[in-house]
Amino acid sequence: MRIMTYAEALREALRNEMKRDPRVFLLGEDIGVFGGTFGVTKGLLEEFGEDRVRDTPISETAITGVAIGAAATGMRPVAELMFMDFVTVAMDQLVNQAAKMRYMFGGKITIPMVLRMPAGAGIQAAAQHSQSLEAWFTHVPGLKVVYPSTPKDALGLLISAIRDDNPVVFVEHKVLYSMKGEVPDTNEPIPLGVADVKREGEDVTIVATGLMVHKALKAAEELAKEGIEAEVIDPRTLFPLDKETIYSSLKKTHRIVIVTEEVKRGSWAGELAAMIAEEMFDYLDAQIVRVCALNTPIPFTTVLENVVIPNEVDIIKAVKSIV
Amino acid sequence: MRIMTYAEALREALRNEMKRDPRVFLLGEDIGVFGGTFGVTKGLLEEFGEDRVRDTPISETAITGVAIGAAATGMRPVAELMFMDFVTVAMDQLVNQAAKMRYMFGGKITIPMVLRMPAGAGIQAAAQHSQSLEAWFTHVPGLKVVYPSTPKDALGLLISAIRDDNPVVFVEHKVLYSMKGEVPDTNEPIPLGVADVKREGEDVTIVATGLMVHKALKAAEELAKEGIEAEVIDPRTLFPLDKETIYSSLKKTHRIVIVTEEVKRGSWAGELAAMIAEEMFDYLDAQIVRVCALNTPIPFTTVLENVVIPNEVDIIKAVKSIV
Amino acid sequence: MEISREVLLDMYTRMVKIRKFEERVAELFAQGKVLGFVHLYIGEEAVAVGVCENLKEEDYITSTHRGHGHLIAKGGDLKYMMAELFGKETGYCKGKGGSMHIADATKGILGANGIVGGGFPIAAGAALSAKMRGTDQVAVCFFGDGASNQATFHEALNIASIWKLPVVFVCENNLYGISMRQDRHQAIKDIADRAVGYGIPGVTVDGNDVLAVYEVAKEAINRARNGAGPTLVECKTYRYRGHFEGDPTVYRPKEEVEEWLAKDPILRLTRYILDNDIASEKELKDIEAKIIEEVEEAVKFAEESPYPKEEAAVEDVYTDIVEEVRVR
Amino acid sequence: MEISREVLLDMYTRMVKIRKFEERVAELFAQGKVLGFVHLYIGEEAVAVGVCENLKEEDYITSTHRGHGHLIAKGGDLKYMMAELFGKETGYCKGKGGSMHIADATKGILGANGIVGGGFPIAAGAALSAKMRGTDQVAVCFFGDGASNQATFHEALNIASIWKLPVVFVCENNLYGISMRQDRHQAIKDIADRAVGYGIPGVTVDGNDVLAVYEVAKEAINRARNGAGPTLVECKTYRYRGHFEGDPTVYRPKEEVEEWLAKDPILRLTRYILDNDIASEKELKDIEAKIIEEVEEAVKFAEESPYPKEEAAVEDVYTDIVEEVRVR
Ligand SMILES: Cc1ncc(C[n+]2csc(CCOP(=O)(O)OP(=O)(O)O)c2C)c(N)n1
Ligand SMILES: Cc1ncc(C[n+]2csc(CCOP(=O)(O)OP(=O)(O)O)c2C)c(N)n1
Ligand SMILES: [Mg+2]
Ligand SMILES: [Mg+2]
Repeated sequence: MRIMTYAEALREALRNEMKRDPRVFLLGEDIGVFGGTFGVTKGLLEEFGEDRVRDTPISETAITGVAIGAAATGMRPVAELMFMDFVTVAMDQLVNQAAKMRYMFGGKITIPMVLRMPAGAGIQAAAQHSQSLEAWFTHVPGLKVVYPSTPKDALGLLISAIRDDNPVVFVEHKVLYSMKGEVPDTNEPIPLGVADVKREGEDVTIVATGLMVHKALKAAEELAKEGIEAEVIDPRTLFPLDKETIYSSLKKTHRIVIVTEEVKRGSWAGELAAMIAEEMFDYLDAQIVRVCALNTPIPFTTVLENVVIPNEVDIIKAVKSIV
Repeated sequence: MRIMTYAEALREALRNEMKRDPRVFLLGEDIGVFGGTFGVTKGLLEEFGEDRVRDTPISETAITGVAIGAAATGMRPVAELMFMDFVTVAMDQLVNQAAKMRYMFGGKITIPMVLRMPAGAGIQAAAQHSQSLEAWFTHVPGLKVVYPSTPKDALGLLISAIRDDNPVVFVEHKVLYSMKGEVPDTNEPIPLGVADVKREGEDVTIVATGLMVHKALKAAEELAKEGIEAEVIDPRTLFPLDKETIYSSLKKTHRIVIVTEEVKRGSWAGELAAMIAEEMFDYLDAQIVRVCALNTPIPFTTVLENVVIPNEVDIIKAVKSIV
Repeated sequence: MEISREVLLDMYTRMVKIRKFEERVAELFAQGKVLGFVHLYIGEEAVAVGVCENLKEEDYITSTHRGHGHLIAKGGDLKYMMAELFGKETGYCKGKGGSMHIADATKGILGANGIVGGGFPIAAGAALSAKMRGTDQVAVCFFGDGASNQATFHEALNIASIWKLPVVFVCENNLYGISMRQDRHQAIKDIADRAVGYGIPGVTVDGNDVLAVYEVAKEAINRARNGAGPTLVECKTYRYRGHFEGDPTVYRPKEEVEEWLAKDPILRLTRYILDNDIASEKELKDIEAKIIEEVEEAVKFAEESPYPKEEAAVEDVYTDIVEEVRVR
Repeated sequence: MEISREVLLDMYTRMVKIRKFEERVAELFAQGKVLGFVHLYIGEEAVAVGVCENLKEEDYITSTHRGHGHLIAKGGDLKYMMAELFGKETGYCKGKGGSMHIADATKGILGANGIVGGGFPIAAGAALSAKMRGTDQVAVCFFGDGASNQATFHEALNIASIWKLPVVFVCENNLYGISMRQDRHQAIKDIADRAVGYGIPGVTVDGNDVLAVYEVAKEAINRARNGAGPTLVECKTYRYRGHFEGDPTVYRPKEEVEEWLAKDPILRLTRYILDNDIASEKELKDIEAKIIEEVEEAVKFAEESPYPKEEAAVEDVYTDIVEEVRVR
């Protein structure tokens, strides 16, 4: 076992794949000399050179589209958007081109690319640098959506994402970059579509993503003190989704709380709730509770940001409302 | 009562507001000389002149952003995107600027603009001209989302959207443009946030949007022959949402089917299901069933397009699965 | 300018093939056999052909909503094209794409595109890929005058210029983006002038003169292949038909249309070939006859092909996931 | 060039105000009192001031992530600015926006912007609005060299050019977009050259010479006001500090920084004023002293102001809808 930060684990995955496969290369804003705004690509320029670690102009549409064109013709690009919020200027290339090309062209082309993007609030970066937009991408057939919550998962999932033959949106949480954690000694891929039970419990199922996994775990510890044992599941990939793991937990607990940092309205958390309400209705003993961000843009100042983003207290409250 | 097509009703709303308020103007691709790809703006150039009916270059980002700038400074623009799919190239202006400016600026600015966009499949326009992306917008605090299903609603809701002081995404279904229907003699606004019960029934609630309202009504007629009385509700605005009307129907029927043309995964239909699973769980006698498009891009050829898009048979089947 | 007989006749063949194919598509659309939106290339044949004549099979192109001409010029097979337009299983995209999405990756055709300007960065990406893989492949990005105002134009030309990518941006300036005349949609006359903003060469050429297009494209493609970076080539041309089939083109003055009809690119090449004794009238007629046959074979192929099965709807979204199909 | 004493001293005042404000913000950021991302304008004061000196209160500007300078130049109030940076209720945005989103609609300031290039079309829209409403208002869009590669640059300049909108696009070419030197992010030297692509005038000016900026901006703004349409003005300048506070700027050679420090815009204006006997050293010192006082008042105001109440989180999303707040 090694100890690594989430950022280091991501870097290790990039390095591993770049060494293994000459078709893998990186592009993005300030990922070279600067090492990435959150330091993920630090040192990779020195190690792999300018050809494979490409600083780009501030042109997210071009970054995404260039990755698509390269992916369609034999390369395996990993592109970085500096903040997830900036995907708004690249949506056409991602949604109408990358996601649909294979289908529109009758399955005769593959687009093996990864688009990395830091999501989430918590650093007073305000409304245009703090969003959690993953729900949009799960709504787009053709895209896979990955969202690791630990260094170990970051490493293993990014390796799998790079080896995947489909366009993958790889969501990272900016507050997690500095989080340390244990990572296996060998760089093994973690398959997409396999959830991880981060904590076992019988009384209630909590599904959480990204930073919220950690808040859910903390809440679970608190709840345990009161005799409520929560099972905490991190789906790790939002699509493909490991329904089985969630559903079998639900068969045991009959209660579920879904915790994400998204704006509640229209969230992926809602999609999961809807799936459960359709497919697992008979197992439910209580309403499905979502704990999400308020339905507002992310405000700047700490006191407001804190109230908009859910925390342990909210999770505990939600669990107690149904247990 | 007058008989109008959906397209004519929209035009009547535009004309009404342009006459009433000199700040209202139109911009978009080929809306002038050409009259709009679906003919909605036909004749308005002649009536109101080039200044207020502005043909633009093929620059959706600029169209949206110019509307924002104009709205922030005293005008009330109504912009048209030729197809909803093209909003992908304008997402930043819509999501990060229009929707958030009021909040980011502490409530000291208003952005009274409407962005019209034709959604939906059914004319073999394939994957980049047939999408139903309304879920994305309901996930964005700051936007209102309107989706009329009849000429009457089109007229009344567009008037309200134009008079609204917030940015409104106004979704139109391209197959409905030629649909005729009764329209009141006076051009009255229909308030945003008020659902319409298109058919009353006691056995099951069907919530449907856009073209699907008509398919749901047909399905309801079929079901009635078998003694099943479905209540068909058209929310008309996806946000703000008239939960009361839906919920009180549910209190009567205890069963709900949600029908939209969206890709099922990540749909607005899912958000509605999630809300109900959270807030109305105790009233539910059966699982919440969604009838949506398959989780694929929209295929070109008719036989495939027909299977991807839901129809009456699917709705009937869904209702029967829970009644 | 010394263009071989072989090249001249090859260009003639491709141009006539485009024309005949498109004329037939117009009929078939009117009959309801060709589905969806159809944008025909008639009148602009010299552009696609003059450019693609300089490309190798492994070179790349990105195409547009008006893509049939590019596909044929780059070696697309009429049978699979026509079958696709009919929405048949045997079509290039198994009936899932239609006119706006025909692609043939085996011939470097990275697809028609329903999004105006969608191809710019994709072409740059293919060029980057060629460069990184150390091949001498080149990418050509076709686009319209209207598309030159799209965001992607700017970002892609900029990135291609700084990385000296082997890509040629070919503007088909047919004077209109749907109903918008060029002088209403931009304040410049020559789109090639925009090259200045990226420090790359910009050339404007008579797009109805296939020999001129051929020469200009040759130089630009050679530059790209030799590592000297991108070029912006503007070809002035005109579309004969409506923007899409069904468009009554109320926005174009009759005289303008007539003026351009007189500059027909196929007529001009025909005259050149005959005047310079490169081939006889009979030889050209024979070529045309064979093409008509090929087009009819394509129609027959399309007519006789089956529609896809419903299950196909959920295939090809991912390489490894198939969603459940609908059971009715 | 005949610039009045009044204008000169006003420009001096505003430039020093920006400098002092920013220096204080740097300290307060280091102390953890100013939150979030902070991009300082130090070194670039001549641009905002030289331009805005030509604007009336009712004219519009769109600003950027590096917006404090624009705001101060356009008449923003230091108190509300500082309070906003602290995240206080009394800030321009009630603490909801922060440095990247400060706005003051009453002074035509349509907001700083966290999205690079986000302001281009908004400025064009404000200009269109002015034109349609028949006022003589002008809009100025500030943006960086890095932003000149964004999609929005292209679409907005094009639409402004065809509609002859009263807008001036002012590029602050400070040689870098974060770590990307201009010669790595575009293949041109003068961004003003891009004006060619839109058929509008493009002018490059020494952005550290406020008199030169003032003159060039005056002409461009007059053109806009008189209905002659947009101008692209490029001001060559340099930022002294890191891209944001906390950036160690490893990517810039020390000599380059020193070279630019020697061209300090405030120093140059000071020298000009003194050399031409426009004001005495004492007078300038007095101005500076008053500014320092104003800045300190702003800090005090910010320090003493309350943070917003939690309920405020759900206000101001819509004009007419308030979502439920969280109860903990
Ligand atoms: C992003 C986007 N906006 C608008 C359209 C609708 N549209 C399709 S073709 C076209 C005109 C294109 O003009 P031009 O680029 O000159 O090509 P031409 O049709 O003249 O060949 C438009 C506006 C689209 N498909 N995509
Ligand atoms: C669309 C978008 N992409 C990237 C960023 C991140 N970013 C913020 S400032 C900046 C550099 C901007 O450079 P320039 O336009 O030259 O302005 P300067 O910072 O030099 O004043 C970048 C890349 C952003 N905020 N928005
Ligand atoms: Mg054109
Ligand atoms: Mg810069």
